[in-house]
Amino acid sequence: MKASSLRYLVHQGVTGIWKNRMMTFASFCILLVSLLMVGLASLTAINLTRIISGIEDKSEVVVVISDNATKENEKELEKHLKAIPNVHTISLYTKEEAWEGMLDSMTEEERAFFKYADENPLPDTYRLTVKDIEIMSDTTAQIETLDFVESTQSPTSFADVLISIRRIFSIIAVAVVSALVVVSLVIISNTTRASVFARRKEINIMKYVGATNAFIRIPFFVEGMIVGLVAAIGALLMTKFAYEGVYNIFSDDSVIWVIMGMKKLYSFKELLFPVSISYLAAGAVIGAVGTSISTGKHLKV
Amino acid sequence: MKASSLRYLVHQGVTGIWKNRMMTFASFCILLVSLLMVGLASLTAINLTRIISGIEDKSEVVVVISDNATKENEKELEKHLKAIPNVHTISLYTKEEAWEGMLDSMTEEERAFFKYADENPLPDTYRLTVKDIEIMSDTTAQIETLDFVESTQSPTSFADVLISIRRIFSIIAVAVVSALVVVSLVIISNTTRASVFARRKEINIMKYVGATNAFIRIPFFVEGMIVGLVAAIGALLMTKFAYEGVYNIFSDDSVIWVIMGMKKLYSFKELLFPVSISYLAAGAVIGAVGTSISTGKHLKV
Amino acid sequence: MVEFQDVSVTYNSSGVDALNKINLKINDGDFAFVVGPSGAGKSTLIKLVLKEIDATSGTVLVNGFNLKKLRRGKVPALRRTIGVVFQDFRLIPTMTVYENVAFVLRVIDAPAKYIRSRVPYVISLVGLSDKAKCYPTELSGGEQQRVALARALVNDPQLIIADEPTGNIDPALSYEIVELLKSINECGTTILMVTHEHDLVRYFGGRIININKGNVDFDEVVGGVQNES
Amino acid sequence: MVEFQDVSVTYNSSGVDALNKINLKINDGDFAFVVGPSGAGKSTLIKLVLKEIDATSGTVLVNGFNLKKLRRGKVPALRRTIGVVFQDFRLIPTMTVYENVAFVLRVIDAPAKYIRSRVPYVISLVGLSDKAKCYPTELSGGEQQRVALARALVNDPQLIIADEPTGNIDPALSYEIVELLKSINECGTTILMVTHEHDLVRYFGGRIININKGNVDFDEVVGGVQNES
Ligand SMILES: Nc1ncnc2c1ncn2[C@@H]1O[C@H](COP(=O)(O)OP(=O)(O)OP(=O)(O)O)[C@@H](O)[C@H]1O
Ligand SMILES: Nc1ncnc2c1ncn2[C@@H]1O[C@H](COP(=O)(O)OP(=O)(O)OP(=O)(O)O)[C@@H](O)[C@H]1O
Ligand SMILES: [Mg+2]
Ligand SMILES: [Mg+2]
Repeated sequence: MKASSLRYLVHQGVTGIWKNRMMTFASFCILLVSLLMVGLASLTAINLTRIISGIEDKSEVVVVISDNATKENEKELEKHLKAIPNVHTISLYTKEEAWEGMLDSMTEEERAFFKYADENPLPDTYRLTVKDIEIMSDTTAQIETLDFVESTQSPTSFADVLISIRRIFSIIAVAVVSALVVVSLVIISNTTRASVFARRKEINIMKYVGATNAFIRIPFFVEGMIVGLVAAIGALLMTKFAYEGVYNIFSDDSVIWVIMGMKKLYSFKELLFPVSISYLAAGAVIGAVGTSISTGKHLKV
Repeated sequence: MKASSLRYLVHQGVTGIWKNRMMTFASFCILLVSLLMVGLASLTAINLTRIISGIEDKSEVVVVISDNATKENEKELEKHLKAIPNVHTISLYTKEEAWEGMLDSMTEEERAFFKYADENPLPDTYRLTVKDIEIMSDTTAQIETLDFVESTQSPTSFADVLISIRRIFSIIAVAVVSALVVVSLVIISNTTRASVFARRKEINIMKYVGATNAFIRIPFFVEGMIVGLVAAIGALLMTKFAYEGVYNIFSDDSVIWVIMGMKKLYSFKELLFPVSISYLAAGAVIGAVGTSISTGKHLKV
Repeated sequence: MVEFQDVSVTYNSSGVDALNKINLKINDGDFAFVVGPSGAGKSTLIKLVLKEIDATSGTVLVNGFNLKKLRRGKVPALRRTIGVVFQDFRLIPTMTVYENVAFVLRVIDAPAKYIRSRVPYVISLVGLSDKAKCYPTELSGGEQQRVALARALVNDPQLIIADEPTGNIDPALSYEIVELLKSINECGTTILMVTHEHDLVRYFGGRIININKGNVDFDEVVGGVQNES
Repeated sequence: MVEFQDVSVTYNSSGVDALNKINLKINDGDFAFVVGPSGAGKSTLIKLVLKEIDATSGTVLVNGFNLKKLRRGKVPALRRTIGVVFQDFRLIPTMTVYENVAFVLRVIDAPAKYIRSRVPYVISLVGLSDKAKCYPTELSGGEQQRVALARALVNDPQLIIADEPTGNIDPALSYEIVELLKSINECGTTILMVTHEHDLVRYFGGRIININKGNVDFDEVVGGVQNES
């Protein structure tokens, strides 16, 4: 195919956008909405994962060390603990630190009592964080078989909650995202099919004067791709707007973050590159493929 | 208009659904998706409101009563507290009850100490719930001016969190729902306009043989209404399915509910009637009006 | 009755002056042939009568309606008094031949019983009884033209306008079609027929209006060969 | 060269036998008129040549292609050797006259320079130079028909098929159009023209193929009035 012909076909595609502005606008809207919704759902999912892993990092197993353990025994125990695959971090919390912490967390009245306590009854402990919260109970069982371990305290109920939350979130996210993807495809293919249907006479006539299928498809392809790219840019701007809005709300209310013990959300800047690439690629591919696939039916003349 | 003519026009509308099945299917998909998404967003919002109001009910203000208050003074104080408009419920929590509760919440080691305490150092308290959590700080300020009030402890930070959560949720819900409504309208009007565009010749010819606008519009109207109703039924079934799926997940993990202190979600049965009515009405109206409005442009011949 | 008083039409999009101060009166019961070269303004004349377009200047009177003053809502009433055969047929592709004809009657709210007897009769008049259930795309060009004619006849209008009703029809059938129009004319219907077939005009004679470059060149009653023999 | 060997066509949807065991051979350089009553099967014959439909039985050979064996991908190659004027014009409503004609050349990947000189020339041949920028809806019926003719001529095909190319054109212009086709024929292009206008056929003479109810009734070369004078 000559360069001039290709230039002509691309030009046809570009002018087609205006000629079929009504249909084009519909495709544009649908693509924009789909990209926006799938994008926002994905961003939410990404951030939820980060938040949950933040909570995971904070959930500690307390290993109570026997009263009769010497410093050497404790060092020995630490080595054994470190050898357990699921153990992530490990830190010693002496009975003195524990005592301070306990006093700090008490009300004035309660504290009044402990002033008179003559001996610190609290034990030395190791505080562990785990890599995978879901197998925490196996890990604690393993720890309890070690020497000089008096007992372990793990936040089992809190872990259960976290696991449940993550399960629910992932089910909902997967359901929402996959529903949206399917729905977008149905709608886009319908709209482009409608657009092609409106131009079926034109396609028909082209076939009669000996046009090849490629000749007929290229303008549709170009048109679809441009619409897809523009929709992607629109969706990107709207995503930025929506995301930063939510981001600012959460940043302002720092109390929540402290209480929920979550890491901060990703900033939009951190996500800009992958999000832009995904949007533009998805927009162009869906637009171009969607449009040109639906021409197929009318090419059989 | 004769009954036979009306019957003919309705019949035209019904057969139009099959004749324009491609376009009809597109309208159907869009209506279904829109109804589904707006519906699910609304249901989520309704349930969030219920959950938040559940949490609100549980957030108590503790009014610490002076040591020197007699039983009569306490009764007096109770009357004054009840007179404050924002106070919802009020209950006395004696120092003995407080002591029991405190022991219960302690670890084994901590409890060991208190066994030897000879006197209960805790005060009597009133526990209040408020009607509107947002003006809680005003209410506590007012309470502190009353006689025999030693101090108040309100979960200010927790209240702040709740208020923030509610604010964020309502902003997101309003944004999501209104975006979806706008988007659905744009898409539906585009699709129906496309459908009418594909039939503009037919409409044109009808005008030439002296058809009135009503004559041309009725079949479109009927067609749109039927499509809208069918889409509403589809959306209803899918909503039921999705809603009950989520409902069951939450019901199973009762731990979460206990910890979060939330009321249960509405069951789908409770919501069935209003949801059905809204879906069917919205489907029929959007379908019928959307379709027949977009015929207008082509009637000017 | 159709009357044109100093009517001009200029198409804005192309700037073409399709008609220049035309004066023409067609009385009730007339049968007139409109002839003239391609692009002379014949179809434009017909578009005016149907109020598809409005005159740039001048007055058009059709069956008692003054088209300049006619409100939008009254246009259907005007069109119900006119039957038209369009140059490009304008059949509805999604309807069968029967439905294409019948729906003109449905538009005017005719009784179902009348429709069931009238439509097959008109279709038989144009010789298409065995194609009544076909769709327009399944017909030959001439057959489509005859469906368009049946549609124009079916509601017994005061005025029938036919733009090239014999353009795709073989000569023998053309004569039959004009005979049919003549017999309808004899029952009092005014007929205006645009044609390029000089043979037909020569044979039947009658009032001949020749339009050329937007002007009426010639407008006289001419005796036909038919009547001489 | 077009050759039909025992070709029959039955339309499934209506059950009509449009052609019955037709045998016909049109040699390169021929000029043939195809005549016959409405619904005889003339347009069906043309649809066969374009491979718009396939013969129910029999063999169709066109410009060296055996249409029965022709693969889908080769159909554009066949069609590029044929120029067609359709009975219903089939212009693309979203393109101007110029574009409607030019895109046939773009389809065959002609150089832009050639397109810029060839298209205006062909449009001037059919007398529409001043309408080149109009859209089909802005043209009269006859003008549309001439655009269709220009489109058929533009890529200098081996074979031109014209279904009623003068159906909406006034007699004077009709003669000019046939003269034009004749002169193209003299340069070696085969021409197959369907018409109902017996005057034209009588005047020009040449090979006349009469089709009636799906059969070839008459196929002879007849001297024209033109040549006698
Ligand atoms: N919609 C339009 N917009 C612009 N110009 C138009 C339009 N319709 C017709 N014309 C121009 O007006 C002139 C008269 O057109 P009209 O259709 O009345 O011719 P006609 O006498 O019917 O010709 P024919 O016999 O070829 O059908 C022509 O030059 C045509 O190009
Ligand atoms: N697509 C189709 N489906 C079914 N029947 C068809 C189809 N096309 C044509 N026919 C029928 O086949 C017969 C021949 O049609 P064809 O179009 O070949 O006639 P024609 O000779 O071109 O007539 P005309 O001069 O009126 O154009 C007619 O009876 C017609 O009704
Ligand atoms: Mg005309
Ligand atoms: Mg034909």
